[in-house]
Amino acid sequence: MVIVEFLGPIGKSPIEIEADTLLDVSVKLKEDATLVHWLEKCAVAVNDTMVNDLTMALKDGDRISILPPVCGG
Amino acid sequence: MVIVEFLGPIGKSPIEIEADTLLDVSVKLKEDATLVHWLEKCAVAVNDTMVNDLTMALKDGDRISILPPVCGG
Amino acid sequence: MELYDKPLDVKEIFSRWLDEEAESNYGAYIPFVGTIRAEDGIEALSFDIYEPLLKDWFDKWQVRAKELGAIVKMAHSIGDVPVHTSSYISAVFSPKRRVALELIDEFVEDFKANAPIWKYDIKDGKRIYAEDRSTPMSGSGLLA
Amino acid sequence: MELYDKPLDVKEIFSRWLDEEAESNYGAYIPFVGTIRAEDGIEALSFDIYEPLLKDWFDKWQVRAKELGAIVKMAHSIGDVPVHTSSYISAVFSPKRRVALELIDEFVEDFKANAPIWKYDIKDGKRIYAEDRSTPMSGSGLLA
Repeated sequence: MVIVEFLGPIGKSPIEIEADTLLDVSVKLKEDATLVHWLEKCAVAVNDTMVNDLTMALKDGDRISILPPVCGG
Repeated sequence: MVIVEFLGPIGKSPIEIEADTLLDVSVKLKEDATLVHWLEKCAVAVNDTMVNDLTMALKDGDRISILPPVCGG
Repeated sequence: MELYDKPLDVKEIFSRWLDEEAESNYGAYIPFVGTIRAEDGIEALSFDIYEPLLKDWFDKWQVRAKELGAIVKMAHSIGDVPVHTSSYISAVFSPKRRVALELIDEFVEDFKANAPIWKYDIKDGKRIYAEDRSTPMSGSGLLA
Repeated sequence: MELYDKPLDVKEIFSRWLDEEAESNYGAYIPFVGTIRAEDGIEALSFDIYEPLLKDWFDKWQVRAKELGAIVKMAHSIGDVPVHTSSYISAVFSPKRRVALELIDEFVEDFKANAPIWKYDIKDGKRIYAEDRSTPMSGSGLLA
């Protein structure tokens, strides 16, 4: 199981899902119609490191952060 | 008569000279060997306005400032 | 990196940073102070911050600044910040003027684009995500 | 424009300028603080200023800033300024971040190149013109 958390304005509680790679996470999250428009513009971190590779292998307990568009300052 | 003042590091007291144009001023100042190397790198103001025209006519009492290279800050 | 759950005490931060670097022989100190403008009828802005990634982002900037012989600092507010108060200060100290001027520009722009901070308008007591002013972080769309 | 015959009280100036613009609905406040570095064995720097032309230079910058919706301020010391104290502060206030970042850069660079200020090193009690670090003003050489 991995944990997926939705940051900032997404306003959704963390979920636990089965996933061996980020591709599995993508497939799962796209089942939720309220998330689809967010995914297009969200970046992703795994255990607080930004990631760019969908084939990245995940291990049990990994924490995946979904990061919507930012505006600090 | 016009007044010529030498600013900053030139370290020369103001002088009064006869001059109808800035060209006259140039000719007079070049007679002073200690000024020649300054003139190459100095800008000029007449009555506190920066000037760029050597043919500029001067009138009695005009104040000409000789401005060496600057470094504020 | 300093985070506050209220508007920034700009004078205190500016002065303390000045004192912190009093012995570091810098030639230029350039702070950038971001203040909430009164516009579109907002009462305040409000901010969420994801602190672990912000710290990571800032640590990388400290390394980059050090390579240039410079020092960067930043402070930001979490939660509500009323109009005409300040939510953000960043600063560069550097021996060299050009390095300082270029670095503060890059640092502030990268902050706007990549610091994990989310902004909301507070309007009629409601908290509304400032979506139109927000920028997708680099690598966005990976899961789409 | 503020001239002082001693090192600048940086905290006082920063804070007062902040208060002066408290109601002007700016979004970005960027001061540039110039501090004397200890180098080449100097004890202090020293400055001559030709005030009428500096005022003229600064007045033109106020007009230019206003056209961009911004405000510029500056303070400088006259005479001796010991190492690790500050001789120069300029600042921009602007509604817009990009305008502020670009304007502070231009304002500081034009100041270095064209403000009628002459700098001297104070070394072993002697006042030595910093010729190698100085820039001929635009229009130089007219009388050569």
